[in-house]
Amino acid sequence: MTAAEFRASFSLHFPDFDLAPKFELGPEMAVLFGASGAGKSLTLRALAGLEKPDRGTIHLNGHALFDSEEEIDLPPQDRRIGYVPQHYALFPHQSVAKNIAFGLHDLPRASRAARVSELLTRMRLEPFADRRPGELSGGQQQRTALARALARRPDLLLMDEPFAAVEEDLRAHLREELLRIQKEFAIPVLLVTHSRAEAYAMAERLVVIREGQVVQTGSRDDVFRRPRTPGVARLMGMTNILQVTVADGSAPEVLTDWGNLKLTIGTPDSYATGSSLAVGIRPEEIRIAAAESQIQPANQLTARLVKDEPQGADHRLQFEINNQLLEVRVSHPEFMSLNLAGGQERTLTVQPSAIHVIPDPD
Amino acid sequence: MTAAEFRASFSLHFPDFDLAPKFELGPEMAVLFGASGAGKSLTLRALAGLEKPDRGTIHLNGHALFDSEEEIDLPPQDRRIGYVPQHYALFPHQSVAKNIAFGLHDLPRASRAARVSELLTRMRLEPFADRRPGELSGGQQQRTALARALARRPDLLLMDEPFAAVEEDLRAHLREELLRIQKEFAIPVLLVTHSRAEAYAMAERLVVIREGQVVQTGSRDDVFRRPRTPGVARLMGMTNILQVTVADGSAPEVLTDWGNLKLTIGTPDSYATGSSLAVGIRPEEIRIAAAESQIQPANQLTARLVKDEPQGADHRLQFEINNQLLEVRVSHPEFMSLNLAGGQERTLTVQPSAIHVIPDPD
Amino acid sequence: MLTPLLLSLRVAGLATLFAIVFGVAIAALLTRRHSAPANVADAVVNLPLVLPPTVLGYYLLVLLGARSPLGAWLESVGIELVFTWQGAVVAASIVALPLVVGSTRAALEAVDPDLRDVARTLGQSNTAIFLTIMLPLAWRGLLAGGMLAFARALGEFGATLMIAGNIPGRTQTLPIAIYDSVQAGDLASANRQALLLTLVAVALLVSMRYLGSALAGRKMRDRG
Amino acid sequence: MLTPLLLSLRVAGLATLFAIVFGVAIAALLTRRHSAPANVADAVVNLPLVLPPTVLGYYLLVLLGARSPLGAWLESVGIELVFTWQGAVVAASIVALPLVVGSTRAALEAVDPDLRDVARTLGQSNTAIFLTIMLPLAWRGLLAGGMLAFARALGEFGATLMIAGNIPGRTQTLPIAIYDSVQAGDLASANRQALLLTLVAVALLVSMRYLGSALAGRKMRDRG
Repeated sequence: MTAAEFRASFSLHFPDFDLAPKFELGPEMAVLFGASGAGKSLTLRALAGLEKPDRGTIHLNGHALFDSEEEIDLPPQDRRIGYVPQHYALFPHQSVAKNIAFGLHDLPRASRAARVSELLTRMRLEPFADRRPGELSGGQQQRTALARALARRPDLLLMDEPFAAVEEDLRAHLREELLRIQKEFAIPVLLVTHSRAEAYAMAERLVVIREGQVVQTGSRDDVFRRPRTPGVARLMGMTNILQVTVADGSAPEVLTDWGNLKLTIGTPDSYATGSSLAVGIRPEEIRIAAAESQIQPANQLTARLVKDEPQGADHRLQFEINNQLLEVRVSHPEFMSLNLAGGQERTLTVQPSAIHVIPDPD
Repeated sequence: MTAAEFRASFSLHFPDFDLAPKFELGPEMAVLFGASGAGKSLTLRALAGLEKPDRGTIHLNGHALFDSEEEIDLPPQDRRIGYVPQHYALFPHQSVAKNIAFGLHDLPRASRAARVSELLTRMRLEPFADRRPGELSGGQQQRTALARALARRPDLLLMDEPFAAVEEDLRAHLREELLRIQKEFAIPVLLVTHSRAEAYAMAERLVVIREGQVVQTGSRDDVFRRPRTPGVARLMGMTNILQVTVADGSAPEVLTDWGNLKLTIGTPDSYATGSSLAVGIRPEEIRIAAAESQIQPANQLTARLVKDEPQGADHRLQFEINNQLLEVRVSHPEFMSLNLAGGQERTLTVQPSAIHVIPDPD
Repeated sequence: MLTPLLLSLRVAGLATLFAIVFGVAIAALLTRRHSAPANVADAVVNLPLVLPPTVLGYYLLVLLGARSPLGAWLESVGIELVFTWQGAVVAASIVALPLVVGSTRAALEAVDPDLRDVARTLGQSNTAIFLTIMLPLAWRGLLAGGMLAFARALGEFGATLMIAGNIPGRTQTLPIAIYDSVQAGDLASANRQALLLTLVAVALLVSMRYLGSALAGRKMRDRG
Repeated sequence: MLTPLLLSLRVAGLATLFAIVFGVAIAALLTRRHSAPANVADAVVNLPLVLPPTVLGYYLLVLLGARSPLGAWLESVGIELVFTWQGAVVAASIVALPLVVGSTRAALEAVDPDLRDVARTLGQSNTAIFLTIMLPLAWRGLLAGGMLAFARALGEFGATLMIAGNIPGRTQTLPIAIYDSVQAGDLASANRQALLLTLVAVALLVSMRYLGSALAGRKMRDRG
């Protein structure tokens, strides 16, 4: 057995779609991130035992929940997995307390009451114990669904878009609460989202899914700043992807040609001279020099501003260079202090360490 | 008659909700922005003639579409208003061309065909003319719905969350296209959204609605940077709202006391000494000084970093000062170069011009 | 002088036609209306669903008989409904009507209301919208209602027996003929007549199920 | 020796009870199943909706008569269904069954499937989930189906006449008694009997409409 508490690798075939995810989780907050239609909800349902994979294995704490070779397929009732679907699916005809007690039917009455009351306290739901779900706010509904799922002390908790039903200004607070609860219960929590900001805000581990396949798994900063493929790079908002040729390939500072320009790349690896690399640069990592004196030792590129798309707090700028567009993001105050205007030529600087070599150009 | 092409001021009473918006529009791209449940869709429906207000007036190009006193209530058929509901409501049993021709029934056959073919070209829909809506992508569906609404050459176009049904990475492109189309047709377009980023990206004029009332109307930067109430300030992401007392109230640099601290505020107005003001500061307008030498002539505040919430490209930081939290937003590269760590005391700077006096503290 | 089969087809066919014409009109008027008069109209239309057929037949007999003002007037203009096949059509139309109304109304209410709203902003009259948008999108429901109506009309026994009687060759429809055959101990005829009606019923049932499953258009679960 | 009213209530009451017991079980088994056997079972259950009552009655007569193996066996264990009120119960149960199945099934399928899924991850057996989640959320549909079933059973005429006959005091239910009264020219009796059944029908209709509108729970449009 590996150290991972949870391992899944299975495939499930549909007429128009193949789901074949593969990943491991420890007792951490993990986020399954992907575009809509990538297979996120379906993956959760398969893990919970609500959809049956065609083949593969799902292991939790060393026990097989599903194993097509061994013909093991535990029903959802026996998987010790908590599941919170997208709109919480609270039982509308039962009070908050009854909802929470629903999974505790096999406990004696006294311990059941004790567990429910403990969870009501921990989730700050006591004042609402006798209310029906329809009388609760989005956040209270979410806490009730969580309490109900956690009541049975599951070994893994699955949550499908848990913030979709909550007003935007409450989300930050609920995210923190969820992170605290995960630490308290110390079990793996796998949360589904299609929002990059939410994935980043929540994930200790990020599992990126695309067209039914897990394309990258890692710590959130690993995936965010060191995507393995151009597809993941784009999903993560690394919008500048350049094709360069290695001129001097010895680490830690690889010299490359980008068209007629030179780019220095910071990397722990060495590359063969003449080989072609795909590199990615996040738009916020490109800085616009205010004055010649401020230019730091870094890659310097002279580019023409062709488009300014103000986004309120930020500006999304397009610079033309090398017959290609570079996207640059600056904050509004910085934009103002730079006195930028369309058509201007400016010097852009990029730290070698901010240029990421994409290992698997596809 | 005023210069505004479109004016609306009406009220519509529901058991649990009162809708009473009031605003004017010129031939521009306007965004009706508010939280879900604020009454945005209902407002559009009332303008289109699909809901009947209890009282008030709606005028378009000098003609009354609705006037409760004059007992005028034009049916939707006669309002010359194009309406695109949230999921486009394309007729699923008709081809793209038939959908576009639907509103042209009163034209002779030849001119109808000419108009449809012109719109197919302008909206780049020729290749899909014979397809059913179910066979189109989200963007193509949106263009079809737009073409259908514009075919009758309306004097006002209403669109309800036009990007909700479109994948996120396509939205930027579709927004630009819509802006281009508005310029081409040169009519007022009123678009509903609950997304601040989208409102900012689209709006020339921003109409902010809250609990059924229009709380502010203005150019997008006016509303974004100079909200009239704390409620609008929060909706616009101006998260730092401080109560200060005027020490020397003569414009253009008003001196104020914020607890034991001094704040200089740039404002065209003068205020009476001793009066109390609510001021707002956007989180990206607060800068963290890297070194003493870099401190510019501005308000300087020494504050302790109590929380770092990384959001991928940015960090949302909470600084404690004056027994209050200040939210500061910095980009990830800036965060890294500042060597920030929790508990540290740092000097924050705020330009006087970045401190906005909220005119109507509520 | 018609065979029970031909008479049955004529009665059920005409009754279905009437039920569809009036039923679609009533469904169109009642769709998404919740006013008090609409509720009363809806209840009246649906009464035959819960009223025993013989009760309905008895009321028709009283209402259309020569002793009632309506019956007298009808007689004066040359329409005889009591103990005629036309009376059977009236009875079958009334029992079939709520089936058409219910099915059509459900199908009309399943059409996205935004379609109708958008069509109005595109300048089309309500009648044109009903004919070009609502009906084309609700025809499966209408068809299913029509089939149910035909099945019900074809099988009508109690109300028909009361109003039209059991006159061989004139008002003896197939369901009544079966009763007669059994009473007369003619099991060969009863068998043949029952089989005929069963085949029609099964064919209608299969068609309706096909319509229904095409209607439901089984969708895959959202992948998320 | 029972009056037609008491006999009718006994027959319709028992038939409704049987229809609900079997109907709910069948609805539970068929809900969200689309296998070939489920489709066939569904078609068989719904056949009485489209089959003429006299045809159904004729088949029951053949199937349960002393000459059939089933009838002979039933007779041997002391159950007589032909020309008895018990036979009327069988006929009424069969015609009422699809109404309970249809209404209950629609109500069960309207329950958010996520509720059932979540309940399964919470360790509850499928039976417990059906009893504590599905039924409590679908009871209005079940009740509406039961009322429709009672109305249909109470009004049953054709099939009952075939299998149970028209024996005053033993198998003469109210709908049959009305027919008899009219045949005998006893319009006073017919009037009284028709009024009685009409009142019951109207009461059921009003209750069902109340249930239905509470069920629909008219919602306000999304304000957006």
